[in-house]
Amino acid sequence: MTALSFADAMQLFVVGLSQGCLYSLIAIGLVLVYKATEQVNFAQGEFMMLGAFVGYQFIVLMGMPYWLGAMLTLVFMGAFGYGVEALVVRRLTGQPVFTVFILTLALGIALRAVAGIIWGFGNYSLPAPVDGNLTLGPVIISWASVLSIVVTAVVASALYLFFRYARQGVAMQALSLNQLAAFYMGIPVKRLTSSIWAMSAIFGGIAGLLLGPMTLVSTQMGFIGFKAFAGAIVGGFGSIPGAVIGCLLIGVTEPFFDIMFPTLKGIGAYLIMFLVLLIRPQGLLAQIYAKKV
Amino acid sequence: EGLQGVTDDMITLGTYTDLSGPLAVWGVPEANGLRMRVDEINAAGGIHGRQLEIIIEDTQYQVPRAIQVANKLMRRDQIFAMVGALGTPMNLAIMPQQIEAGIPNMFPMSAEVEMYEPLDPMKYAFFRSYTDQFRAGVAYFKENGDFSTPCIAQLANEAGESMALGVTQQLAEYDMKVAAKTEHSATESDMLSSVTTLKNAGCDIVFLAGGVRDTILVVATSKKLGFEPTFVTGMVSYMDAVATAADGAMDGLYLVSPFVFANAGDSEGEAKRILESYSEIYGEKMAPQAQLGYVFIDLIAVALEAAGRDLTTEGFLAATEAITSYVDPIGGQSVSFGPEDHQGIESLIMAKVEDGKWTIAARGLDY
Amino acid sequence: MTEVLRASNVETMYGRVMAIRGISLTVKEGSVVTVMGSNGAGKTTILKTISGALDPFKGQVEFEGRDITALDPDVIARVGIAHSPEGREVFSLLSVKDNLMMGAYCRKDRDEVARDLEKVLGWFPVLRTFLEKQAIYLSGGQQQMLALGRAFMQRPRVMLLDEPSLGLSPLLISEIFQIIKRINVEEGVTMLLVEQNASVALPAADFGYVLETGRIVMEGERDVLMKSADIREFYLGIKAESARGDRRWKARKTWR
Amino acid sequence: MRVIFRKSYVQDIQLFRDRGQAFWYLLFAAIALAAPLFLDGYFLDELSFVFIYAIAGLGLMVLTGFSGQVSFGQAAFVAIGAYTHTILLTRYSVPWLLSLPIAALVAGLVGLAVGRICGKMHGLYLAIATLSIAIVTERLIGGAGDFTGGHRGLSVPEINILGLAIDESWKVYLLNFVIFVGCILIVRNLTRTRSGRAMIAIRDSEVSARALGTNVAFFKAYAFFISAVFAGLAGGLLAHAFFYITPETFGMGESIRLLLMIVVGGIGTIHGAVFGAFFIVLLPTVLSWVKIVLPSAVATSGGFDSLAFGLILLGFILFEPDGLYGRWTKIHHYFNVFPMYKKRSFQRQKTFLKTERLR
Amino acid sequence: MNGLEIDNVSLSFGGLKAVDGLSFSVEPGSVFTIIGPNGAGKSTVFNLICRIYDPSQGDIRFNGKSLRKAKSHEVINHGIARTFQNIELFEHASLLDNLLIGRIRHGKFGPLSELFFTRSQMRQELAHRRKAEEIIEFLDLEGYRHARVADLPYGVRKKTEMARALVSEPKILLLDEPSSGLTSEETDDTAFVIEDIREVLGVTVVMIEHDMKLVNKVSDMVLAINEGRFLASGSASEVQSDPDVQAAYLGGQAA
Ligand SMILES: Nc1ncnc2c1ncn2[C@@H]1O[C@H](COP(=O)(O)OP(=O)(O)OP(=O)(O)O)[C@@H](O)[C@H]1O
Ligand SMILES: Nc1ncnc2c1ncn2[C@@H]1O[C@H](COP(=O)(O)OP(=O)(O)OP(=O)(O)O)[C@@H](O)[C@H]1O
Ligand SMILES: CC(C)C[C@H](N)C(=O)O
Ligand SMILES: [Mg+2]
Ligand SMILES: [Mg+2]
Repeated sequence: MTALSFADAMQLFVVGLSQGCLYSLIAIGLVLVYKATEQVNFAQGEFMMLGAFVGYQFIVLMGMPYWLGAMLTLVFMGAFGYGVEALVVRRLTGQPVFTVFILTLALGIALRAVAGIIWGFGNYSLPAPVDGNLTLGPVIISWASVLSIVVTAVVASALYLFFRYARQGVAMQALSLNQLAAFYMGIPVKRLTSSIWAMSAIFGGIAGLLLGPMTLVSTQMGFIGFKAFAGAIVGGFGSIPGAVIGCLLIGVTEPFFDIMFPTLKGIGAYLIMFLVLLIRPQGLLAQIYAKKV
Repeated sequence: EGLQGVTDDMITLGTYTDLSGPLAVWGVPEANGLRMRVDEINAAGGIHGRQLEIIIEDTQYQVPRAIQVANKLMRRDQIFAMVGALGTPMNLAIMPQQIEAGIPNMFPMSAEVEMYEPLDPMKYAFFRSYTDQFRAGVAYFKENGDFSTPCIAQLANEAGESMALGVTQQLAEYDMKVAAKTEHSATESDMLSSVTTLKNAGCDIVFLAGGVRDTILVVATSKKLGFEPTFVTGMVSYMDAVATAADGAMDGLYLVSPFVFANAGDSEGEAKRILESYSEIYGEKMAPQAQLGYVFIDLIAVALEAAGRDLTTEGFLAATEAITSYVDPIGGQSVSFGPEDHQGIESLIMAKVEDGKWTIAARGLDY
Repeated sequence: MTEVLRASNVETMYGRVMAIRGISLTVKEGSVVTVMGSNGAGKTTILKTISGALDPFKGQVEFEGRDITALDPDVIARVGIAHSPEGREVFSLLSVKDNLMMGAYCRKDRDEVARDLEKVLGWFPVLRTFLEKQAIYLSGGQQQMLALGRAFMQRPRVMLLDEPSLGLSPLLISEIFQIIKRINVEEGVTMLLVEQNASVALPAADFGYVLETGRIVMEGERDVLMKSADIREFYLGIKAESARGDRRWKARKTWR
Repeated sequence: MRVIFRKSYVQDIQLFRDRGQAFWYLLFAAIALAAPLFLDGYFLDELSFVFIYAIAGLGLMVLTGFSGQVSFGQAAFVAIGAYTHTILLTRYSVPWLLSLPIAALVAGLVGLAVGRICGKMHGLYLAIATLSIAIVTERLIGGAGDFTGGHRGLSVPEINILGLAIDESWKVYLLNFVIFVGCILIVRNLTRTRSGRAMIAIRDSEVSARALGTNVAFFKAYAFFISAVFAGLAGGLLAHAFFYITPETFGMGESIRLLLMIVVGGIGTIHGAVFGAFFIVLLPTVLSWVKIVLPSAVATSGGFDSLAFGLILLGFILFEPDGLYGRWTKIHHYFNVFPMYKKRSFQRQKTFLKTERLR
Repeated sequence: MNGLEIDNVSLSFGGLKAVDGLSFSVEPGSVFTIIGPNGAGKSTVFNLICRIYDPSQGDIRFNGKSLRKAKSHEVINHGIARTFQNIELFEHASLLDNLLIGRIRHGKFGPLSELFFTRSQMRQELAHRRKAEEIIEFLDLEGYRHARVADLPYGVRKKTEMARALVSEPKILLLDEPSSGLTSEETDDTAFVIEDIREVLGVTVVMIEHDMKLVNKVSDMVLAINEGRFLASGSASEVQSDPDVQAAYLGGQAA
């Protein structure tokens, strides 16, 4: 291995950052649902895939202007997320966690198949929201990547504030802690839960629209969701800042790991996660607390 | 007590392929091609008064599922022969018992050398091996233009490994070594680190021993960084989606393949008819994988035709072995078998992306 | 006085187990009603059925003449029934303050909410010192105060209190019942109270029911109940020492 | 309805609840042993798969169902078993009867190490950590070159026990069945002894488990060990059923399939693992029958199988979260009390979610 | 010295001193009661004894042996069993299984004899079962033997916890509010039970309790604490007549 030049290192860092941001967007979707319901949506990667395909439908197949198509995609995703909660997930409230794991895994399998049946199992290209590259000295980064960094920053801070200060945000946490008590308080639990799934699907959609142009749209693209999982876990599952920190950590270290072990690309994220968990079994910003007895 | 899969008016064939997994890009068009030729033959009255039937099962590119569906095809559906079964690991797992059960393995959708070696009366392969393909690719560039710093970007699976093996073997002929090698998994979404490794190694030719998506990503990422070595990929990427990907970034990508991807626009006669009628039936362009499926059945039909009405497995296999001057009606490659040679296409081609389309840069590659 | 709450002939099942069997009770506006009964009698089940956490298999629950049977618990809460559940059920990882504010989730009158918050903190000064502490780390009794305060923050028409005195110190128990009485009198909140500790609950109540294995076996005005020998012995713990002596020996309840 | 009068404590501990139950189980066993007489090779092979998957499922049940540790990486242990067994057989000519237990033990020891390392992780953290172990294992086996056959894999020799070739479906079937029954007995024994109870204790409340003297870390690791031994055993048998193994064979998909299996079967019960194995293995077969009656456009569309699989799973979990075994007990109850059956006995009460973030 | 000794123990959570230089000792064979207002640190003392928390200072000894080095799962091997204020049962298991889990400290880890269920294993299981049945009878839990614990009413769950602690055959039993959630009749029963625990089973009892009637009936020694510090100790009546205790805890009306 030849030594890495500073320019290359910067390039890797910047791209790692934007990659980390994409992981974060998916992870935020996961964490949102978890924060509000303690359910884990293993189909979040597939939500992202669906978002990319719906965008492909509107923008490429139906030829809509990009931003109109993108907006419609997000509207669709919102409705989809809402519907999935209201019609499917809700029926399992109160069941043990892995039952819900399995439900969403099954949902993911079904979604992949549905997308394949509708759009085909190939690889399709989706236009990027913005074209061109930004050149900062030796570092080249596409405007699309810059956009994904900006979007992630905005989304993450908005959500952080929402959960911290908004009445609904606190209520969502309350209902994840004790749903029955939340009901007793008159909190519209069902509507809030569905809304949170809608929000999470929308973020999945955003991630799909951003990732689609970079990797091609295909039924398999959802598997990247597992890396987002790794990121969210590293940060401490359930914390929005944690998810972002974890995903950035993974996004940024991964390329350097790959450079060091060029024949092991693809497992760096998991090794990094494993290492972090060895040291901090609950992730960086722990979301698991000791029970008082 | 008749022959398995053959009745007075029906011959049952089977295949397992990937209809919804990572290689569904191959499996779905293949299945269509297989079906199209079967329907054509049946519409034309079948073969010696027998209709053809093909049962297609989905493996999702998972070995355990493949084993199960193959078991079903062989034992429940009682197929006469397996045609175009997709996937190296699946074929490797299933072939032994399939052959033991007396079911020929015809033209698997895998270019692994084990598909025809060691020689076995029951197995016939269409493609030359991945290893040979890449050896020929290396030889081609050694002869036309030369290179000094060869590198490999390999997909972490068995096909990738075989392709990479071809590269190292052929390089050894020239006393050369691979300058850098990266290996990635199939679900990667970013190849920057691999590309940086290759770039830092100063590669002037990169052999992409891999699949579809990773090929696109490596080439596109390199373009963006202004790293432009010669890229050579394998037959797995031979499809439109690769040529048109990333707004022209694929232009200049080379590909070694045993088969030719024909376009309706450039074809004439029978080939044109097939390509157009496929588009009519399936509402999309006939992908090369569909062309392969079509040709597989066509070959089977030739053999069945030659084997006569009194069909036996031996007769069928002997008739296949006797095929020597078959010309692929779509791509035009010639296919021949012989007692010592159960592998169909000898000659390899070098394809190249130009203006977002696959063109043929050279024919008759070898090493 | 009019009836605010009426349950008629309610039966509730847990899977194959029928926990309450045809219960009817009425709660008059502005009164304090208590339900007594031994372990597993079904008291908690009644409250949960009223507040919608359990669906009755049969029967009807009405609030001010409106049928609220089997509505979602949040709808019932917004109608004006607050439930302070058994086992406290605080929002463990939220701060004490957020817990209290969740009680006021559906209220729009910010000023009133602030005033009520002050009131609650006045009743339970400990809560004020722990305002930013996560509820899980309160002691058992402190959590109980929090649960009560939170229910009050809803400003309900009717409060369903499931064992409000559980785990509280004697000092606080007497205070709690004073507070309950005060809320009842000053704020006009009707109370349906389930309590093991009948010796404090019954005197604070206007009317009482006695529940045994899912059935109501006795009901009456406070004064009537206070005089009943069985109630005195089994719930108020007032008895001639000699009747039980110091060995285990169980008297027979006459209503069985 | 049959009422059981318990006359001695032994009744609660012994293998079968009563004579009737013993009769039924033994009858099933007898039918299963006689199956080669009336089933063709296809079904025997399918049933072999059922037994092998059930063995792996039993292991996962011990880990996830009993000790409450969710593992998304069980296929890694299956892979380790399969590879160890194959390599021992082909490269070191170890006799089959020795090689299989060694393979199981090797998998078990790796499991023990994993359990030890992951002892502090819970729920989702553990799930994703084990998932990553599976991903890494797959890659490492693939990258280990000639020793493991790399990504190209290894071919697996026929079973040969002390010179006796197990070369036909019915022989393989019987062998798998016998091992399967052995495994069930072992897990059953685990459930009725101290270690099994310790695992259940850990699952439900670690604080109490500790207060009662359970060494939580030890029993967590022990659960991993047992479950990996079963996975390794299943791996060894599976290698023969696959004839050829590649690292991809034991990828993430396999791990998830195993997990799906025990949940569909009914989490936390031995029956669940077995029922789940039947479900997962036989579903494709059933689907292919269904396809015969469907319009060919639907049946032949790519993705039909996955869609059907996904939807059936979805439906299952939605309508019977207790799994097949849960449904079975209900049907059983229905017939037991038949004339007196009341619909309300199965009325599902509302359930509510409560945080599991407190440990 | 025999019995349980708490020696100048302190613990704080953040800035809050939950236990502050507390000392007391429990005579073997007695019933020792801790009272104090809510949040006084009573449960925390139990948690310290059971090694859930590590004291910042001081020592805890049982029968002369320091517990400070013990892991939390080893405490019971000294013969110390407890119940929890908020009930920590194994919710998805039956009552009987809960009790059998309580027997975990009796029996060694023998993987082979367990997995093959040898005869000696069978004998062991039967012994556990007999002990469990003894306690079930002792606490009148016969009717619930096979019920899933999650489905039991509060009071029965409370008793189940006590039973689970008792089957482990402890030398000393820590009860955190045993009578909470019980009717006065049931509280009376609890008093008898506690007496029996001491007399029949010979177990020392340390309990936290708010019901003064129960305290009066069974305690040999009462300790009152407030804000983690010693307030008063002595016989039940002595402590109750202490003005500090009255002000902080009883509110002037000794029950
Ligand atoms: N989830 C459940 N599943 C099955 N049975 C239950 C469930 N919850 C309660 N029960 C049963 O219903 C009956 C009534 O229980 P409930 O909790 O209403 O009693 P309670 O009067 O509140 O008792 P306590 O004073 O102990 O709280 C009991 O016999 C109990 O066993
Ligand atoms: N893990 C913890 N983290 C922070 N504070 C704690 C923790 N455990 C207890 N506390 C605090 O320590 C004090 C003592 O709590 P403890 O539970 O010992 O009270 P208690 O005497 O048992 O009261 P109660 O009778 O209400 O149960 C309380 O103020 C409580 O808020
Ligand atoms: C042609 C391709 C679909 C073959 C596949 N990569 C395999 O050999 O497994
Ligand atoms: Mg109750
Ligand atoms: Mg306490």
